[in-house]
Amino acid sequence: MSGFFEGLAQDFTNNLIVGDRYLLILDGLKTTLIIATGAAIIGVLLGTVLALMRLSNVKIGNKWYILRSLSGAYVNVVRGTPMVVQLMMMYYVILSSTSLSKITISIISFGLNSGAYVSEMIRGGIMAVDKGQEEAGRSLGLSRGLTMRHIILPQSIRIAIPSLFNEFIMLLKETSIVGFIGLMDLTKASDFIRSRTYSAFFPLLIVAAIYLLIVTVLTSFFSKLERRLRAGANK
Amino acid sequence: MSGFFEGLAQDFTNNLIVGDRYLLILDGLKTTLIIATGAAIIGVLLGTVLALMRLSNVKIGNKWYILRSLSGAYVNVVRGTPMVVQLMMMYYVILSSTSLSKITISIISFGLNSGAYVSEMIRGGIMAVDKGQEEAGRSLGLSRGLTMRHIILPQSIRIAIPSLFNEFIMLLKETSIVGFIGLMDLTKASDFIRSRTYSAFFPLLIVAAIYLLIVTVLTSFFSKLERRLRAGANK
Amino acid sequence: AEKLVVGTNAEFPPFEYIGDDGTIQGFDADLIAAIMGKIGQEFEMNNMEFGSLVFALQNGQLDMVIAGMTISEERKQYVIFSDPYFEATQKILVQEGSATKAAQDITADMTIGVQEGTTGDMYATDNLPAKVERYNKALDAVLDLKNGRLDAVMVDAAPSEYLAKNVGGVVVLEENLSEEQYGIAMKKEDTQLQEKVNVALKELVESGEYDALYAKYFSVIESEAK
Amino acid sequence: MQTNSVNPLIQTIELEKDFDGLKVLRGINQSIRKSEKVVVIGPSGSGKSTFLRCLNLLEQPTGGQILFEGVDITDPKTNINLVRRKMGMVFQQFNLFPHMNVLQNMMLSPIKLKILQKEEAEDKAMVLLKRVGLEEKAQAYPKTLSGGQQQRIAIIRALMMEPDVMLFDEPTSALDPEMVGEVLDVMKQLAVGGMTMVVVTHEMGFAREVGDRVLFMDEGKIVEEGKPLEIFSQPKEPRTIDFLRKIL
Amino acid sequence: MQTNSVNPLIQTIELEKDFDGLKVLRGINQSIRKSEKVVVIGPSGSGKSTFLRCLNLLEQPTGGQILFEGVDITDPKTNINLVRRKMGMVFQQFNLFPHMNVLQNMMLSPIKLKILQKEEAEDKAMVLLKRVGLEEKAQAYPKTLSGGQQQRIAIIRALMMEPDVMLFDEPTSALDPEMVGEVLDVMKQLAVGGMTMVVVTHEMGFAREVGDRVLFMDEGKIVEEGKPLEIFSQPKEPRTIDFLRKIL
Ligand SMILES: Nc1ncnc2c1ncn2[C@@H]1O[C@H](COP(=O)(O)OP(=O)(O)OP(=O)(O)O)[C@@H](O)[C@H]1O
Ligand SMILES: Nc1ncnc2c1ncn2[C@@H]1O[C@H](COP(=O)(O)OP(=O)(O)OP(=O)(O)O)[C@@H](O)[C@H]1O
Ligand SMILES: [Mg+2]
Ligand SMILES: [Mg+2]
Repeated sequence: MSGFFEGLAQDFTNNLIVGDRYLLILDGLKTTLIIATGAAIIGVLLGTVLALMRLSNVKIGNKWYILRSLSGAYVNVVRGTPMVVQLMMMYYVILSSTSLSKITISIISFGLNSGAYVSEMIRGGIMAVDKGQEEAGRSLGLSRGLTMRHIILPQSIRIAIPSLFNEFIMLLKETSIVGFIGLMDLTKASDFIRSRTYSAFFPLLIVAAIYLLIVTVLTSFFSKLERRLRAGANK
Repeated sequence: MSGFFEGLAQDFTNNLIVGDRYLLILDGLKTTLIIATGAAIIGVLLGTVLALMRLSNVKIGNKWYILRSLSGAYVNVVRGTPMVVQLMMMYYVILSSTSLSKITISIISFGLNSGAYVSEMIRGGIMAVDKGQEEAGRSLGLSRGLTMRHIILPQSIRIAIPSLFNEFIMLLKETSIVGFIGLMDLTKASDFIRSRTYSAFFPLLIVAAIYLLIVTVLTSFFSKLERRLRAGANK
Repeated sequence: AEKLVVGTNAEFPPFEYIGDDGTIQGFDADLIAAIMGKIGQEFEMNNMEFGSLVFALQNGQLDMVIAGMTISEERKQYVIFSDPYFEATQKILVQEGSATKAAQDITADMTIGVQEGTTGDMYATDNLPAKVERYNKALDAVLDLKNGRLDAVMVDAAPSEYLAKNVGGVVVLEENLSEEQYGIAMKKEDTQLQEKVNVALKELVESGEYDALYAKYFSVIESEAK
Repeated sequence: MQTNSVNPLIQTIELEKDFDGLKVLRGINQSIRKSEKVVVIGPSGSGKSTFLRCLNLLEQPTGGQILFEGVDITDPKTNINLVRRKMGMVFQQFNLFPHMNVLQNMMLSPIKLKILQKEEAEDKAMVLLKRVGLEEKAQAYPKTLSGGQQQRIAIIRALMMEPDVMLFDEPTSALDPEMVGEVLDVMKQLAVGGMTMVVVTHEMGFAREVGDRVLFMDEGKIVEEGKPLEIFSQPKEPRTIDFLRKIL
Repeated sequence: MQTNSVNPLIQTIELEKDFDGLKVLRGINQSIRKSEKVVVIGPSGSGKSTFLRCLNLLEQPTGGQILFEGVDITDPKTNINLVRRKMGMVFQQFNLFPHMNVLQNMMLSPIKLKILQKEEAEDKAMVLLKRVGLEEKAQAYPKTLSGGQQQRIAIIRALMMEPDVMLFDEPTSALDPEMVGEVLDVMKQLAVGGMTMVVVTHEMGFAREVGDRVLFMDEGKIVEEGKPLEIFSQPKEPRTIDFLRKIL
């Protein structure tokens, strides 16, 4: 038993302390958080635009048909291909002749990906708002645009918030594939330590624990926030 | 213009025809499909068990508390860590001393991962069934178990089916990271072709198109199936 | 007897790479096949990241590793090696026309690419001032060099020549940065296997089969490099 | 305030129900005789549904006792599934099983509980369907039926178990006005047949015509009770007077 | 069948509405005078709501014309937003905006359409709130109000726009019975004030007391119309007789 703990202490020293390897883990964590946050911001902005493009139709006729189908096609292509493939496409083909850093390219790739998913969430939120709300707005003489802005959108974003929070958590985990383009994020840091210390268990365990911790903290933080928002909505 | 098309034809020949490289793509595709399908089967079985464990409480008291919290902990750990980390943990640590093939290990890893997500879908389905259904069943004298089996579960699976279909599509895309353990799936096949032909665009394009095709076909097939099921439910 | 599992990282041409038929080919692959033939041992190959090979050997996932792996004191703490089968050195690649002509021209504001866990990685990390970026395969580093994302790449001599020739736009600097020897790695306790491998290696060299292999994979490069 | 009666089928003694500190029932003492028709009225939130749901233990009481045919059913040792068979319940929202057709809805419980063979159950279901004029809907799915038809099916689904008492929780308030009549007709038919009934309803006509006794509930208590005519024409309690003024 | 009238405020001419081939309105010819109170009754699915919703173009008619103050509002060139301001609508489900408090609900439209300044709007809202006895709810959010309170707010929210006609679609049928009275009281008050009203309702008492004219709809047509007393005591059409027998 004490041998086990000694072994663990030994592992801890070898894998984290020697050569200041814990710094690598911290650096990797920073990279992971930067990519996820940057991508989430792009995702929400792009997603909102895509959702409005997608709904920019219904009664106006064919004029908006192009916007609508562009948005639809974008969402289908992004959701129809794996993130790894999109990332490599960005890195090796589309942005290969730019001088953008790997982090920037990752933020862009994940942001463009996330936007497609976010647009579906916001669209879902808009459609989940009771039909009667729009009718009430319109029958007070408000235009389509004013009704959307003041009545539908505020309610739909509140509806979409739980999925948006969840999307951020998914994003955080999904960034773990940036190692494919040689970027040193949290996951890749464990890879690196493994290549030096020739042990896999401890680095993986540490990294998994860090992800788990972040996700758990975020989940409980988000659910508190959600509860507060909901309470606010009903005053 | 004609130069562009000639270039494309040239690319096509170089990347796919020379050395029968399209066979690599087909092999990779097969691997991808086998992993996704195997994992989906494990996922649904495990997910149902986890969901029932998670709900095996409510009124029976503390007796089932262990099952409940085991299931909860499992779901949280799996959903709190990236799939890549889970896959490496399985391959390099947990199953490293077995003689299981990489494909088998991938199926197991993705199945265990998917089970956690599926359990939340089935649990959601169960909770989405109107409370009145259980009350009606119980007030006819049926036991908890009979009510669950004949009244709640059939309805909740029908409710969960769209998300289950979606989970399969997610799974299919997510298997694209098995290259991390050196398994040659569809995505990795494009990587190999790149190592041979030193061009990234064409192999990535082909592979992305194949994913997109499969996802599109599956989506439309699933939505047809769903419509038929829904029609059946309302006869 | 049971099949042995031989690990490699098929991203290191011409020592090992995935052939058009999806199997692992290259100098190492042919060499290990010849050795196994001599000792009458069945085997299969397992392809994984270079950085994980030594670890997987220790772990029991692999029985041997042949991957253009340099015999180093550090690795010897964990595994044993066969007699050396190849003389190697580290080389620096740069873009054609680059001002960098030798290792001493590399400065702290440069970025150098390496393949993770290789001796090039160790050397660059320990001896060069530049920021090190680690790739799963040398090819990706060379492609990034070509695209201007890196200032230099450090890889073993034979693969650098091979990649420079195939990728284009990059050149290998003259300077040899180390003297290294490749060996076949085995588990610490497998000294009997080590013995057999060494005997087989010696036979292959003496019979001229080794030279034939060498010629098959390196004559072209040698002649062009000269 | 308690009704004296011979042979109570159901008796509640100081029945109480808290929802996390919210006192919804505050000591209900009632005896319901065999064949009696009791109508419960009262403002929204007064605890009418909760009272009814306690009777067949869809809600677990937090105080007091419920005797059914002399047995204390709040005792943890009672087999509540057996008790519930003898108490049919009809809900405001019908609660038919949407994935089963009408016959399957009716036959599920008797067959799964091994009370009837499949053929017996089917024969019995057809007899009941004929009685409410819905025999041609035997194979129909709930979604295809009007609210009034669904509620009639829900009633005879409960009758399949041959209950000793039927509990109704606002059975007509989810219905379009034109369909109220057809459901009340079935309930009257049942009343004439001698069924013991406890009915929460706002249908004052029904209460007057069929009820033996009306209970007026407010804030978790039975505030006033009596024959329908007494309650409706000469209510005594100010709260009853106020409620009836609003509703009539 | 058409009412002859001077000065019709609203006139429909052969008004038709199809939903993908389902003929819901089959040619409605009606004139509604200023200050007239018209009550629409009829079985479920007969097209009452659709008729009402066509009047303010929440549904686009598929045939015929609607003249409002002499202008054909089915003409694509009419600014429908301007027309809707003059037609207040009250829904069965209240449809208050849940993310705004009562004052914000009432002030949104007048302010965003730049009809009133913020202060004017607030003053006007407070006057209306006082009139329906809800001034202390000005800061409350809809979820905290009873159904009856919500519906009263919905009515005065529409009044903020000073409409020329008010359309009511079963305004009391989502309410608990005790709350029906308070909403009907507000509507009567409005009627006394001379508002033109078109009301779909099952409240026959209200129809009798307030209605100038009752329209009985069935299968997309006005089958019978007349003074409330005529229709309720001497209906002529078999379908009317049948419907009233069920509902009364
Ligand atoms: N499951 C529950 N959890 C918490 N509170 C509840 C629950 N069920 C009912 N209540 C509360 O108990 C009180 C009484 O509810 P109940 O449904 O018995 O009233 P009711 O008289 O049937 O009213 P209604 O006429 O609206 O049906 C209400 O305040 C209600 O909010
Ligand atoms: N948006 C719609 N799309 C298709 N059909 C519709 C739509 N709205 C109404 N209908 C159909 O039109 C018919 C008339 O509906 P409407 O709501 O006008 O009836 P109603 O008289 O108001 O009934 P109720 O008393 O139930 O409110 C019904 O058969 C209904 O199913
Ligand atoms: Mg109730
Ligand atoms: Mg209607």
